[in-house]
Amino acid sequence: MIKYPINFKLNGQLVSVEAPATINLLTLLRDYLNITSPKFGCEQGNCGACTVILDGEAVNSCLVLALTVNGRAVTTVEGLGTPEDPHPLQVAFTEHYGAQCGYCTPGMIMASKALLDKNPHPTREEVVEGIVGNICRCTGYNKIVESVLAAAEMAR
Amino acid sequence: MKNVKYFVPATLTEALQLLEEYGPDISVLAGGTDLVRDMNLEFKIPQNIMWIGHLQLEYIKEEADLLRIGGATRMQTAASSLAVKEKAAALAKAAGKMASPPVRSLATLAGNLCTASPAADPGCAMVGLRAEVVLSSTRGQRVVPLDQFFLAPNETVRRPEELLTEIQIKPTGEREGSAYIKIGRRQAMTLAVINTTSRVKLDGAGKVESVAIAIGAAAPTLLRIRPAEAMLTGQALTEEAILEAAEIASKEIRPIDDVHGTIWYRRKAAKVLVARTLREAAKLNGGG
Amino acid sequence: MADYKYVGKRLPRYDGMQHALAKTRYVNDLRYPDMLHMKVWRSPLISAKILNIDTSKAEVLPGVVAVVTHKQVPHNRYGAGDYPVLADEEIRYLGQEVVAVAAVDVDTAMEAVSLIQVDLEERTPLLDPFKAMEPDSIQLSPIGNFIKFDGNPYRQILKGDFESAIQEADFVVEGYYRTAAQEHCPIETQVSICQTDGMGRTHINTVTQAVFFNQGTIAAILKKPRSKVHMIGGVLGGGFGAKNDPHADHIAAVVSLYTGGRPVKWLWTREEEFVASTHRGAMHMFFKDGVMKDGRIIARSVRSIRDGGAYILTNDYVVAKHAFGVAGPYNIPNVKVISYGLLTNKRPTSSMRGFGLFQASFAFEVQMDRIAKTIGVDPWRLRFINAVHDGDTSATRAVLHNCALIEVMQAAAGRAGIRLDEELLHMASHSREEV
Amino acid sequence: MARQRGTGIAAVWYPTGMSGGGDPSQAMIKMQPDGSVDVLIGSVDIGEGARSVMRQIAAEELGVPIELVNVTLVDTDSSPLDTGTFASRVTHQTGNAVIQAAQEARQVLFEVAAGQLGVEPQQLTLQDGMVVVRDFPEQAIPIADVADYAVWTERRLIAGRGSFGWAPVKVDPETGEGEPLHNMAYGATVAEVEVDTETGEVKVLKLVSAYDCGKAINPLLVEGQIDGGAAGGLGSALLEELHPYYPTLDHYPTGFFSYMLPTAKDVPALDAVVVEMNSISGPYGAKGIGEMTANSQAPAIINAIYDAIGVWITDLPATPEKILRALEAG
Repeated sequence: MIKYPINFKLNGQLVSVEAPATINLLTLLRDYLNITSPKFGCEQGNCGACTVILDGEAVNSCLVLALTVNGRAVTTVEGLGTPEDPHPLQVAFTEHYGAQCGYCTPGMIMASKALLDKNPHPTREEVVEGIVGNICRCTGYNKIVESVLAAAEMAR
Repeated sequence: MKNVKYFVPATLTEALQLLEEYGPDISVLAGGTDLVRDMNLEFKIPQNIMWIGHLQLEYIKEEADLLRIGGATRMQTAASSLAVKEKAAALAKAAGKMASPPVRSLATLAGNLCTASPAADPGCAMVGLRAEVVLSSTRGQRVVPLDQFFLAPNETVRRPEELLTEIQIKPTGEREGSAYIKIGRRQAMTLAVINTTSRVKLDGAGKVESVAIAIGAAAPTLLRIRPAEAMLTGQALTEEAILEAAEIASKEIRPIDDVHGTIWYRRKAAKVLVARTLREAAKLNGGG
Repeated sequence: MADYKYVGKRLPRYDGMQHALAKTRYVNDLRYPDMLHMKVWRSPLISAKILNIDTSKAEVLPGVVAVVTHKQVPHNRYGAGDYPVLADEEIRYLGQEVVAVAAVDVDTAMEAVSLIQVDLEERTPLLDPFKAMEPDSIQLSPIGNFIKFDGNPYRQILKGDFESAIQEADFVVEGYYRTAAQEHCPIETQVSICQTDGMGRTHINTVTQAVFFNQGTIAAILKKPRSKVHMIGGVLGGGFGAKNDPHADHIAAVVSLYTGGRPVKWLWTREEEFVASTHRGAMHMFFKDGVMKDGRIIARSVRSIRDGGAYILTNDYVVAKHAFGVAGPYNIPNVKVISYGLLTNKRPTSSMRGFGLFQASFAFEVQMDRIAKTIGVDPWRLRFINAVHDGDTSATRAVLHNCALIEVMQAAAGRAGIRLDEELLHMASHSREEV
Repeated sequence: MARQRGTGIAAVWYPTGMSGGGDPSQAMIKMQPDGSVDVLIGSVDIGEGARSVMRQIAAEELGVPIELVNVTLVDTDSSPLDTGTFASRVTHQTGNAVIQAAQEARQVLFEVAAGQLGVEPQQLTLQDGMVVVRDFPEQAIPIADVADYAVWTERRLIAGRGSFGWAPVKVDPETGEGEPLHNMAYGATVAEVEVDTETGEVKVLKLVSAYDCGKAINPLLVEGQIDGGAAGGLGSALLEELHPYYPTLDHYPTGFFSYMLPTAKDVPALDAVVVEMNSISGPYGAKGIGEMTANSQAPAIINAIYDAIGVWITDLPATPEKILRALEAG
């Protein structure tokens, strides 16, 4: 199996790994680098559970060919906050009940982070537009939107 | 699992040479939202993949009477570009309605055109805007009007050795406007059940100087509705004329029944969208 | 102790921060050394007789560790005793599992599946539940197409005398209602990791919503006592009823008997969820109500037919719960309900959030508005004057306690800014005897 | 271009637990030497918050700070049996089992403390993490000290067992007479929609839902169930169909690109009202509502569509095509 080198920044750290041209970024993260926060939901680009940030943009990692991240920067939830120092989004999702089963949460948080990085004080409609690519079957989205708005407020 | 070779050409010239050498056995990867999804679902595993994301093919250049958009321009770039909003409003709207924000930050205009989905949002807008595409190869370039570009779903006139490097659109100028409307099955992240683009230019007397109407999800390829365009040209854009054009369009299309919609519904909805896009375009939102 | 310390408090979830930090480990996040991966051969036909299963090529493909058919299943029946773990004699639905393959990686498992040859003799499928009711219909099971309820081919509820009451009504309002077949769509698909150790104990990381129910089912399939089936669960990415019946656990458990102690993981694709997992069956409901001029509903009959899919599973439970509640939260003296569950060549139906009463609620609440529009009574008033009170009896003549239909309507109207008239605002659900 | 608005309502009910009863939940509680508590339940958490609810109940019953209470995941080697997380049964059945287990563990705790304080167990009560002699607040011992003493000195296991469920119910085969459904809970929804009468598209502008849960153990989690149900109900009303050409399997969907779930844009800003009436059988008066909160929106939306354009769409989902065909049929 032909493999190619990938050198990229993962959550701020330089990572070197070899992978074939047949796998997507979700597989690279989960099966090669044991980063399990992005989740398999459909691998069809339609649910957002695999959302990570690539060069500042929220992307479906299942639609990105792994090799193409060479020389670029990927951020996942693992790079966001820690139990001792959680990111405002993580505090807000906890306090405003933005997660029930938690399976879509990593993707939701990365989409929200990408949104807040570009638009620190979004309106409710802008938050909805920012997470519209992330499907949640449990919450009905209401408390997720409120969590993101609360996180934006915290950062003020 | 088959071995798949991966190429990162240093320059556009090198990329075109690879295309010359491998032809149909090499897949071009820019946004990748179709190619990688097909690989995930085991539909189509290419033998060779060529990455062109780094070849500076994402640009929007405004010239005197031509909007030149790089093939690798991503949906979100086109959707948020002031130049496109002003000079090709339908494309900005359509690019913003395609799939979801994360997909729009990956998917490219050229990739969307080469996938040749009959329901493609940006594709429908570009056909309605009478866009032309530049196909580059080692032997040079040729320019193909978009309504002659599509042959069938997933099939275009692009030869294996050619790369779609640029999309050219005549900006909407004086007394001219364009509009795109889509009916999906939900409010976002949905394929078009039916979508329509109109581009209208009026003369000094308010008569239709030129008009283009494109409809998606209504035939094997994106469709220009010539008979309706011919009927409108030279006429005043009255409500009666608009409804007549819509009626013609509804009969002209050849939709199918599928999971997204039925023939019955697509004919009904096409009539409504043609009328609505004509009215909106007639508001001459292009520098009119 | 009116004010409690913790009860009634808006505390964050116990695992809220864990979710937000993505530290919650789901079954698909678990890794074991030497873990094998599973794929299954699924029927491309809707209904067929199985003539022959040839797995010879798959068995010799390098990297394949186990190829399992119904022959290797200790006890190949579960559910109501009719559902094969792996299809043996026949195919009853598109996508039904026939052969399971465990290999060193997913690609090898898929390649092995492509080498399997199953000879099928196609049969005409039975897809329409109404046709399934006809005497000369294709019969899907040895005991016919009708789901049984204590021996009856229907669940019947009788209260008072519908036939005479309907004659006395000022209005008779009829309605047909159909709810669609739906897929649960939890964002986490079915997944299971099974390992049978040297002492024959089978360990299962499961996403089931009903761990002990499945432990019992799998113990019977493996012909082992429950204590030899060790299931670890508790965290799942959404259920909605999709994860009550076994999907991946029971087949992966059988395969783990033949992998020499190596753990085997089976992750369903999203397409498999749509093609072959349990779903909410479509339901057809025919209402006929007798209503007086003042809006009192004195008679309600309901005939319902559930499109039950290929096997029994929980069809009897869903249809029964539907029948018990379909008359609605209204004090109707004369009720006649007859509900059927029919087998069809569709993938099995089972529980989905609402369990027969989603369907019932849709029907009886649109029927209420249809009555209101027909007899010219305000839709709110119609519901308030028929609402159940404490001490009333349900259609099964059970005494009702802690009723609250009136109070929830008052609350919903209030929050929606709808001004109900005074009479309705002063109503309460407590017993009619209490002044 | 005609956009018509309409409002519709629906009111529903739903039982707690499996119909016909016979669906037990069991729980065990054990106290560690430092006074922290492990609650072992057989119910999994499918996102509705079972572990959070049981933690609040156990901490309340045992009078220990909630930070010291752990609720285990489910492991058949250690967890007692549970029928399953469905039918709105976990708060009610498992909640009652946890209360029993906590009361039994508390009794052992009091027996040990009684020895230390030289009083009868019945004289003891719990107050802010302390075992206290009723009416003599100065006579008290921290729970942690009693737990430590029990383990190392008295060699007593401070633990408790609980099991709850209605007995299996027999109903008459012909008439259904009996009590198969228990502890009914109630809900109502007001829906507002806008219908495009030319394209048949429906947009839900407003969904207000009020649900009676007897007593909300955690109102935030109850609101989450009402919100989540609202999105589910909206999907059933307008979007979700496994057999577009029912009853055949033609064009059946195979992914999220062809089976439409509600996105964040499809679901309007939601209003969830938690109504607390009571339940004679529930823990602290609680009823279960998790399974029912997706039942009231579909009828309310269909009734709102009738209010807007005067046609009954009684075959779900109410797709734009069904709406146009109904408008044409007049």
